[in-house]
Parts: sequence; structure tokens; C-alpha cells
Amino acid sequence: EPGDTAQGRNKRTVDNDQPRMQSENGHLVFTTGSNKEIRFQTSPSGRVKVDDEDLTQLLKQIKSNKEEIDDIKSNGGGVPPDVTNKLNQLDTRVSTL
Amino acid sequence: EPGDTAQGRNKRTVDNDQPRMQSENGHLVFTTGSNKEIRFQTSPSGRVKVDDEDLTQLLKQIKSNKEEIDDIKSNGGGVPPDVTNKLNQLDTRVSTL
Amino acid sequence: EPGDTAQGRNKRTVDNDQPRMQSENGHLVFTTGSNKEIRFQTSPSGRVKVDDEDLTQLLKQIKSNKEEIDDIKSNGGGVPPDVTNKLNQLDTRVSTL
Amino acid sequence: LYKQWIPDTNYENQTNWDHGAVPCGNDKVKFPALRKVSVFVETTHAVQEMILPVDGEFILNSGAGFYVVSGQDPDCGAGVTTQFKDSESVEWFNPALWQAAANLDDLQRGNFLFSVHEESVPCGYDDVVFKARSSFKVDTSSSESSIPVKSVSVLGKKFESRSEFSEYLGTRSGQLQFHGSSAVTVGHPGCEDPSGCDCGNSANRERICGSVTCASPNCRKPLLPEGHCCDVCGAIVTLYTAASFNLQTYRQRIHHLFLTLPQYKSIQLGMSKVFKPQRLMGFIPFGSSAVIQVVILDGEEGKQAERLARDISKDARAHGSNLGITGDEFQASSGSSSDQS
Repeated sequence: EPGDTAQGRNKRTVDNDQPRMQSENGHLVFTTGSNKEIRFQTSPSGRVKVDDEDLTQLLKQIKSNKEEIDDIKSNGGGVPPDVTNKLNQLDTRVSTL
Repeated sequence: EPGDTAQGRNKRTVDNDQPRMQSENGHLVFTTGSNKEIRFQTSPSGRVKVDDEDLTQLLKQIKSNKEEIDDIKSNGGGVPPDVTNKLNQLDTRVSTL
Repeated sequence: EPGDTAQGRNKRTVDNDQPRMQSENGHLVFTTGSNKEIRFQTSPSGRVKVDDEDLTQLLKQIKSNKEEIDDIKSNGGGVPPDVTNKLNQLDTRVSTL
Repeated sequence: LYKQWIPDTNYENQTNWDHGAVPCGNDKVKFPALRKVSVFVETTHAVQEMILPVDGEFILNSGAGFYVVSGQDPDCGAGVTTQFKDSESVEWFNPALWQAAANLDDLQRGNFLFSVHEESVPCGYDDVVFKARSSFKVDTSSSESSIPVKSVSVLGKKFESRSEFSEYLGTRSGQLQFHGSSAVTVGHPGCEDPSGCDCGNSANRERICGSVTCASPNCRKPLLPEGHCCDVCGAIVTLYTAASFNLQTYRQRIHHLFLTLPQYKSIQLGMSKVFKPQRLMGFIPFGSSAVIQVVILDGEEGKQAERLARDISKDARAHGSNLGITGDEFQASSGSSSDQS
């Protein structure tokens, strides 16, 4: 390998860059170093499932939830029955004046 | 495994293979072949945690968020203060006519 | 599970108490034990990604979605156009009485 | 022929660990940070802690995986810190790292063929096999820009198309498994000539022989077979052939007639088509011609080998016209040769 020679010098920093799998009191823990990611990659036809849930699907749901929330925030949701009632009431009263 | 024994002859595609745990420049990468899943199976007392977050718990939250959003969309959420104010105002004006 | 049969010998030692990562017919399966967790830990600047999605980010989104939903439930979202129209109409009618 | 790579970087291979044992549940497993390696895992293992290399991979056979135990693993010792060995560079052109067989069945049954050094390394017309349940790391450095072969099988997948294999070499696994200055290229034609083909490895002779240590031969007149790196004690039969000669059929004939006999059970015999330098009046070189070279070694001073050479020679003379053999000669390290017989 090129770079193998550099091993000695950079040992301290390199060590932190090594991913680990370990037992912490019997829990299975995967860790990575600073700025390093843990990635789960399936093929285009594969999926990630958590118990019986399709994670990929659920992650899409998070985003669409966010969009719907934003829409509700700007355009409102359904009309609360209290408001409908009050409006009808007022309408009636105004009509009979 | 059925199928695994037949491996030798006809597997043309590069990606139809065993799952791998890889390190890529310090990133920890879990991969599977085509049509294969990555599955997280939790037991009632065991959990999968992603950086202190309980994955199973949060996935339930996605669904309950969705339900609440749907409820807000059909039945409305709280009554916006502007609406309440306006209704009260109108109510007062109508009462004093 | 299919594939569980292939494990034969090791089954006794690999019982349900131990969290594990295992290949099953090409699927990659993370199983928690009883009272045992599987944890994926990145550094503060690292991230967990599922295919091209940033899981860490999305899990935060779930929580902020929940907060926004709660806020909408107590304080309402935007004012639905129907409500605005009706209020304006009433306002006009009351003014011209 | 089929040529199979012997070394592996498998997790279950205890020789890959510095403590000489596969780690268990109380052990801390450390991969050197810069050890770029692909590791095949066949079964399930308990670990206390495993530090992965910065670049590497674990290929998980169905049923394979890792788990952690709480407390002590009763089936494990006190617990050590064990390292995956940073093995010295293992080179494609090292003839000691390959096994040859006539077909896949023989490869699996361990019916290996003996070859001279140049032909122990895959020839252009060979099918190269890396064992199905195994990972490896091979240095493909060579003076040529590419190493042509007919096909390459990796992890049970056989690559016969040049583009598909070069795509594989670009994958993470491919890059961890094959490294070095030249690329293995797949799709070279197989040997279409029933009388055999020249291996074509003479261009890499220096590299091949560079990794061979020769024992000093213990006989009167050691021989140097074409394509071999070392002088040997034994015998060489040279066969001149007609168009009807079939190398594979003849190999089987010699096997059935002689190699199954008890007195020849420790014989190593290799036969192949080689280009033999021609010499005018015995010493002036004037080009080369294709002949079948049969190299016979007996691991001792060569008496058994010489006996077999004479048997083969006799057989060639008696049945030459049926076999497509037009002439034969032999030399033995005892000093005798067909000229004197």
C-alpha cells in the first residue's frame, strides 16, 4: 500500500477514524469517528425495514407530514366546528336584524 | 440455504450478493444486494437507537403525526386568535345594533 | 424466519439475549436482545444516512413536526380562506346595517 | 485448465490472526487502521470489541454475523487483544500460491495437477478460481499492462466478459481484493487446439522465478525443464506430435496406465505444450518448435522418474500412430537419455 508508511506518525488521528463495533454492557454499539457517517445502503429494489415498517416509506412520510404542516400553517386546516357554529349563528342574527 | 449452493454458474450481475459491512474512509457502511433488505428487529424490551433517539418510538410518532395532521385537515386545529378576536368583535357589534 | 434453520449448532449460544447483526439469505438483519439495545452512534458532526436520506435530520424533523402539530392544535394554523371570506362578508353586512 | 488461488483473508482462518486463533467473545479485535482488506465471514462470532480498518469490508455469508455478550463469554478464554495479520504482499505471479486442475470437479476433490513454475501461474487460456466462500487480496503487479485470462470466478460468480469483470474491479470489493500495477482482464480465448497451447507466461518469467527458492538438486545431472525455475532431479520426456494428438486424452491415458500404479504413487508429473529451442548439431540454436514436454519428478534422486519415463517412451513407440505421437526422446538426471537406451 502507498500510505502504509504514514501509519506511525498519524496513529492518534487515524485511530479515531476507525469505525468500531463493541459491547457496552451487552448492548451492541456501532460508532464512527468525527465527521464520519453510518450509512445503510440497499440496492434500488431493496428496502430498509424496522420491524414490519418500511423505513424508506416512513422517511418519505416525515417529509410529506412537514409539507402538510406547512400548508396548514399558511392555509389553515379544516374549519373547527366552534368557528362554523359561531359564524352560522352570527349569520342568522345579522339576517334577522 | 436453498439457492446458495447453486451459486457457481449463473450469477451474472455484480450486485446480487452477500450483505457487507464496509468501512469507506472511516464511514461505516452497511450494504445489501439487489432485492435484499436491511432489517431492524426489535424485541419488546430491546430497542434500536440512533444517536440517543429511539428509532421504534420515533417511527410510531411519524404515524401518529400523520393521524393528527389528517384530523386537523378535516376538523381543524385550535382556533387562531385572529379569528376568535374577529368573531368576538362581530358578536359585540351585532349585539349592540 | 426462513434461514434460521441453517444456523444449527450456534443457535444455543446465540440466544435471544444477545443483540446481533446477521446475514439471512442475503438480507442484513439487526436483532436486539431482551433488554439489550443496538445503538448507532456518530460523533456530533457525523450523521446516519439511509440510502440518500439523512436519518439524523429526519428524526429531528419528526419531533419538530410533533411540536408544530401541538402548536396548531392549541393555537390554530393559518386561517382557512372560507373563514376569512365569511368574516369579511359579515363585517361588511354589519357595517352597512 | 483451472487455476485456483490458495491464500485467503477469511475471518475463520486462524492463520490470519496474530494469536493464531479466531477471536471469541472476550477478545478485542483490532484491524490495523491502514489494512485495506476484504474479509469473508462464514459463521457467527461473538466479539467484545472490534476496531475496523479505515477502509475494508466484511462479507457476510448467509448465517454469518456478529453479536456481543454481556459479561464473560464462557466458551472463550480470559480475553486478549488480537490483530488481523498484515500479511506480506501476496503476488499473483507466485507459483506456490496456485493449484491447478483439469476441471472444477477435480479442483473441489483436490485432484491437482503438477505444473512447471511458469504454468503454475494462470496462463492466458486458463479459468481462474478464487474459492466461493473466501476473500483474498492479490497483488497483480506485472511488467505488462494487463494479465489476460479466460475467466475469473470470485465468491462463486464467474466473470467471462471483459467489461463485466472490469466493472467488478471498480467496485469496493474488487478494489480491496485486486491491487497492483496491472489489471486482470477476462475474455481471453481458451485453448482451442486439442494438442495443447503454449502458456504464454515466459514474458513474466523473471517475476515468477523471483518468488521461487530452489533446493539444490541431489543428482548427477540435474535437468531444467522448459518453463521451470529450478534444476530438478527426475526425467523429461519430449514428444513430437501430429495433428491428431489430443493432450487431454493423453494426460488421462498416462494417469490411468501409470500414475495409478503403487510404485508411482509419489510421482509428480506435468505435461504441456512448450516451445523448445532447436539446436543444429546439438548446440547451435536456430529457433524453436512446439513439443509436448512431460516433466516427471519423484522427490528423490530420480530413479522412479526415470523408470516412468522409459515406460512412457515405450508406450509412445508402441501406440504412437494411434496417439498422434511421431517421435519421443527422454533425458534423466541420472545422466541416461533416449539416445543411449
